[in-house]
Amino acid sequence: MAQPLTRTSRYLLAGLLSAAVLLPYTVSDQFIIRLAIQSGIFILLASAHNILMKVGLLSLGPVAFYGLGAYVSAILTTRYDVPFPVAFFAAGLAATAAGWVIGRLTLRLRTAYFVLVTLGFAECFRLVALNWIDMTNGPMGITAVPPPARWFVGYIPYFYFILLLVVLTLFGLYRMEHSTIGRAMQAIRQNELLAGSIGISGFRYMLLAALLASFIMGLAGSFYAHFFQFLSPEILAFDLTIAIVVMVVAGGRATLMGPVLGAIVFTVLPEVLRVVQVWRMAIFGLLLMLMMLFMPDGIWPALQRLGQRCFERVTGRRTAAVVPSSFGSPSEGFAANGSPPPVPVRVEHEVTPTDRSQTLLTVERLCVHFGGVQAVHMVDFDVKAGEILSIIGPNGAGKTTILNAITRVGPITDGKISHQDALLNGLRSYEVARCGIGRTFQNTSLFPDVSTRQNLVLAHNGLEPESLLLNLLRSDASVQAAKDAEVAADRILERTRLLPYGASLARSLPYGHQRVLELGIALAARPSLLLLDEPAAGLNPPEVSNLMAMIQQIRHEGVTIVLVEHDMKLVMSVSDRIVVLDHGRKIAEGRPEEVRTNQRVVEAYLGKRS
Amino acid sequence: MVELVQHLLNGFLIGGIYALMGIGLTLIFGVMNVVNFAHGQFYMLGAFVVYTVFTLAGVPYLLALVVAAMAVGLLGVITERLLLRPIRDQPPDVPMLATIGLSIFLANMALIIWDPTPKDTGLPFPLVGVKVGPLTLTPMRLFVLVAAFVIIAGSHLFLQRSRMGKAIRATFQDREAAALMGVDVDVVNMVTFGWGAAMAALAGGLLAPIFQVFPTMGAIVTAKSFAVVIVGGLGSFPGAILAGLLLGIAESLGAGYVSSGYRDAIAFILIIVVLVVRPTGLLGHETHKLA
Amino acid sequence: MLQMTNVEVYYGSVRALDSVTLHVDEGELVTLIGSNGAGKSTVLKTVSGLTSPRVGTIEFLNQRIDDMSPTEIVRLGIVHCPEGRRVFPDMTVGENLDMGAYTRSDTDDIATDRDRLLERFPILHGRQHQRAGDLSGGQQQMLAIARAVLAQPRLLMLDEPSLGLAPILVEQVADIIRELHASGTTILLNEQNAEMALRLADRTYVLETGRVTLEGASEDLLQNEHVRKSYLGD
Amino acid sequence: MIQTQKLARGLSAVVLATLMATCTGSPTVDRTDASDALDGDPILFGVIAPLTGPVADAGAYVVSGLTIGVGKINAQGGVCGRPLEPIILDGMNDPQESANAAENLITREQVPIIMGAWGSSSTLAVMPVVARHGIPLVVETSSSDKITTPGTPGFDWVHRISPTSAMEAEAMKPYLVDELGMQRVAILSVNNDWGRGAGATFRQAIEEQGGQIVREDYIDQTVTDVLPQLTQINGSGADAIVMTTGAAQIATILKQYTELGMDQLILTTGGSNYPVAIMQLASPEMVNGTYHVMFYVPTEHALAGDPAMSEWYYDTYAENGYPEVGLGESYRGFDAAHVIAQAIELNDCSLDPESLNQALTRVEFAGLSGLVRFSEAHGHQSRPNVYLVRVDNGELAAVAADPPVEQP
Repeated sequence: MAQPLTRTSRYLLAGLLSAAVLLPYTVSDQFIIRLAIQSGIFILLASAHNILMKVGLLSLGPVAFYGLGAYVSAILTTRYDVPFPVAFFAAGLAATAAGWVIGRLTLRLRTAYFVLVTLGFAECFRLVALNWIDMTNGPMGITAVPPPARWFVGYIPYFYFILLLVVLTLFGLYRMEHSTIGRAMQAIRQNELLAGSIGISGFRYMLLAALLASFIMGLAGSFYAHFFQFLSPEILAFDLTIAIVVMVVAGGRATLMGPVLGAIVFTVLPEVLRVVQVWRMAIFGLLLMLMMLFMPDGIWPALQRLGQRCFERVTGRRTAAVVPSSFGSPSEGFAANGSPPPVPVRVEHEVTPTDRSQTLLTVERLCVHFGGVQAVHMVDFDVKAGEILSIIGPNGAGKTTILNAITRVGPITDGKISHQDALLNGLRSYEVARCGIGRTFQNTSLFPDVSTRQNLVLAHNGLEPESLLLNLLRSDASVQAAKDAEVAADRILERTRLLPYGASLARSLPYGHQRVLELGIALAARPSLLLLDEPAAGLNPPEVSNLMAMIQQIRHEGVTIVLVEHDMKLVMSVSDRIVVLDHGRKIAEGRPEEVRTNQRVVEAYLGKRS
Repeated sequence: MVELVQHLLNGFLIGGIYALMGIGLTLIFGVMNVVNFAHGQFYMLGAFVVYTVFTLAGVPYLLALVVAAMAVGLLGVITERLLLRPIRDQPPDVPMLATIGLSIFLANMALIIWDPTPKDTGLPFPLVGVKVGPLTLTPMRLFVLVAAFVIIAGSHLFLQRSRMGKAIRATFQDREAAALMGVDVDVVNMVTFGWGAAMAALAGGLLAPIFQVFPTMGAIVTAKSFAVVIVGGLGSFPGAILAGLLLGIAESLGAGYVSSGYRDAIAFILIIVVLVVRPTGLLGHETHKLA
Repeated sequence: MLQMTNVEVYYGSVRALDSVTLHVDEGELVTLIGSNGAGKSTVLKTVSGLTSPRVGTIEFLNQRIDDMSPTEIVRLGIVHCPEGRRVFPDMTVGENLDMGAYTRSDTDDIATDRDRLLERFPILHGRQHQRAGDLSGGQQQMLAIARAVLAQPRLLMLDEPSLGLAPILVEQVADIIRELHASGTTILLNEQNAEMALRLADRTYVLETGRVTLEGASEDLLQNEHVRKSYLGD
Repeated sequence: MIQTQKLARGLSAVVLATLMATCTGSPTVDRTDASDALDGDPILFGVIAPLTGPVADAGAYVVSGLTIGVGKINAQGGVCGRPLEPIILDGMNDPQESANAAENLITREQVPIIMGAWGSSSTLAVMPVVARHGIPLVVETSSSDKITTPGTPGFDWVHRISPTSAMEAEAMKPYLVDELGMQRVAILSVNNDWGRGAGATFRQAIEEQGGQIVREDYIDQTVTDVLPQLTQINGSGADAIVMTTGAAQIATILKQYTELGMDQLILTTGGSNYPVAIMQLASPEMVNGTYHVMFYVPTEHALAGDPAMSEWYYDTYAENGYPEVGLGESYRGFDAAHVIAQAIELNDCSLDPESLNQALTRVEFAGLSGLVRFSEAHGHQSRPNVYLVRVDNGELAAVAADPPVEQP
């Protein structure tokens, strides 16, 4: 991930940059320069739009910010005689402000709802531009938008201006990608829920992404207005949104170079297609369909694969494979033949082991209702520092619902949950995680498309302070944070015995290893209280006893554990206390031997044979 | 007052068509998880088929509607098979962009096949208004409304009662489990996409005599259908009907009393307001529900 | 009845099954045990056509099925009750059962079978019009099994029916499986709870890393040192 | 899978190849065949028109008139003995597309003069480009007054044949209130520069004559349901409706006007709405008794700038198989082709853009839409004929003309 550029790509980059700088002197054709300028505008737009893709959001509203920037800049310069540099930044800021407002309203939505609400905003912006005649001059448009400066004659000054903007933007985005922020964004895209549980706020990073994207789009809009010198509501047309989205997706979403390539291809392609006259748009549509069919991840990744294959063929070397050589055996990493060695898991955490009598977490009169269903009703219990508390009960008794309520992933209808002295009710899941409460999920939850090692890096990274500026400037602190995360990841890999799988994609790990990795992710976020949701589900006896050892080891390091589990062997042997739920109500609480013989527990849950 | 009632009536008439469009789209989204941007182009093609078959070839109007539904439905089936099935497992933006490509392709092919000149289909029913008290109703519009609701009710029955309908709903909820029950998921997808496309075509065919037929008529319809689907709640049939009527009436009142220029904003403002207040739409469910 | 010969299955470049050969005879209850990731579910998915083998053959009633679609395989009478319950949450219990009978056309018999089935699964009785998603986990598992049974399987494949269930429900599920077997249904059971599986089954295959490492009568395997150590936790 | 990868590789190769092709070679564009009878290299000129998109029909009509015009010029010996040849690029009536088309025409095709770009926004976006390169632009359709307002970038290079909305309203001013009796008027127009411009100028003209505007509605070009607006207009006590939009939308409005059983006087403006087209799109009865402002009446040859040419044009148009509905828009291309031809001849056959721009100010051409001439005094603006046409029983009759018919 954070590897420095290879020598080849450095040369390639330097070559591309000098070719771009020299373009006006090597090409006499003004039309190509003009297309290059337009490509530049679209590179800005596509790269900005791509920031949202990096956090897993597909927006259909990029033109709103582009158009707003263009209008702000055009109105300020033509109507109020504001000098261009001021108008330029005002355009960026206005778009950012709009991004903030719209982001706050929409970023809680997901999937198609988000896609279409952003489309709605863009259309509303267009209709305002069209109908607010007094301000925007409506469909008649704003004519005679001045050039940025008197000496902006011909295309060359515009070309260098946009080139500068593009280089700065790409450099900034590159720096961001390889920073704490970039890693957090990657975590969110891969698994937003899990990201929240290790202290990464999906909402805040999405908002950050929206602000950055709208700022860049606003600047691009301003540039457009002063380059075209005429502005009309067509700048807000849906067609343009499509063009931008096509550039990002067809270029290669969430890659740095994909949108750049996409922007160039899709600026040039419609011009090339002029050859076919009225067939132009029909063929464009057809090409778009074909591209989705045959290069669904984009041109850039396809080219990369091609390049890699050529490289291999020429040099005869194989690049390092990221997939494990075999499907993985369950005994690898764990002890073979059922004799698990002591598991040397060690966690470093800031909380010193505390006195057992101290109460860490209190749940009072907790109620969670879904519609008319009382999933959890008036449940009270507390967790003492350093203990292992198990919650058991039949399916649907409300165990996971309680974990979700504590970690604020799910709702609380009534009642109070407090951690030490802080009330958790009003917090968001990432804030709970930052209180030192970690968790695992019932269904395996990892960052599936990055390496095992990277999973742990992302998890360790979650708690780092985020400062955009520090990251972009690559301050000592941010460099140190990156190093720390790498070191911590390696340590956990070693301790969970996942070291041989460090480079494997998380999704390709055998199931048992995935469950261990989940635990590793939770540990990497350095919790003082760890909530485990059915960690033994689907593990075989040797694996379970291994898990048992791990849990005890973790507790010895001073981490308090709440365990939701069906495996009675595990529960009975590790728990200090057990809470039993049935139909959302607590029916028993006590030491394992008390619970085991409790009549109600036997009837509702354990059955006579156990 | 009279105007208000007339606006409500007008809104109801156009709302029926919005509902019909929305249901086709919501069905496709629900089962296949595809945001179909070519929905308006299926509507456009339905209108063009009616123009070709009814106006040019002189086939009776009702038959022409059936032909339109079948032809466009078949196109939907082919689209699913050739375009959407190969990319079914890709992230959702891939099929979305593929349907955007399809919409551009279809609109521009219509431009080439039927030329850009707007077409008039002629009237199968009188368009001259019948005065009902101070209100005006036309037989043609009444027919459109009745037909829209017959088609909606028919689709609902089909989904609830028929074997295929149940298979569609099962696939919607759990594709793999449905396959293990013996449901041919590929067939379900083809039927669903074809059915949704046919409903859009019927809407186009129904409105063709009232309006004009031209290649770019679909774009705005796609947007309106999205509004209906989102406001009603993704995958919700009753939601789509409610939202369709709501949108029709809101637009009529808005265009009448507020501003014509902002009329098209009403659909989007409705989307924004509903989603900010109720993020799953009016009748939407946490888990999408097709009922 | 079912014969798998030298089957190899790959996910991408990863080999999930390595030369697996196994068979199920008419009326038998055969179980697969092994760790997660050993390939148990893959065996069932390959038989039901959800994944296809790269190498090897699968025959059912002397007919090649390894190149058939899931639909065709269901029609031959192989019904796969997948892992994790997988009822249709927004359909009623009754409609879920209808889906079980999807491939059947004998309307009258379906109705009688359904009534009989509801007697056998009292937990579902009177819940016909309830939304399946509102059932508890145990009820859902029963519904999933009932749904599969209504398809009149010649071979019923159950994938991890006890997974994630409370101990008391695990017993109930085991009882149901025992009854089904007693009434003559051929069952291929994939069970991670090895103890329960070995108690129920006539024969057992042990899968490790995609290979069959042991096979034999269940009572023999119950005595096997390796099985006891690795899967029974002794 | 392997198949897919192969195809993907193939597709990327195609994309790359086309990219390379643009960067090295010049794109071939459609060139209507110049008359074979003429020798010598053709004289190229650029045309920007909407060939796709929502107004593709209008673009097609303008191009059909242009094609007839160029054919006629070439049949009569061409320009300076050389055939005239248009290079037509699609502007989609989109500002950015049109500006790109202009850049393409100027720098790659090296055209000395351009006609276009239909809509005012597109024309206004093209103007900075022609100004940058110093290429004259002949505007055949756009109506925004900004195009011929000094100070607009590119003003010096623009020569407009079509009238502004203000000129149109001014010409109709004496008739609206006094002759047609429009006292309480509703405006229902398309929400673009054209509709807005006409709305504003007609409002002014009507109010100056003592009439009253009771309602003003601007609807999107794609709007098909106007019942709400018509219901309001009906309730507002309006006695007349002034409409500025395309023939298709007017036909739609007329249908719904009929549905509601309305009886207001209808006047359409803009000069593009050939009543026969509206009749075809609605029905002849619906168009009965309506009024239309036109700049060329295809059936009233005597009123045209050159009656004989009008007659010839009408016949030729039908012979070429162009749709009749396009007659109302097509004449613009015909006149523009002749203006360009004449300007080149007046420039002593030189294709130097600078002097060609000067030569344009000396053009005097009796075209279909009247006498075309651009003088500095008129602000680069020609002054075409304006007619008020009434439709009765499917027949068009000019009830007023401005200026009164004059012979060249």
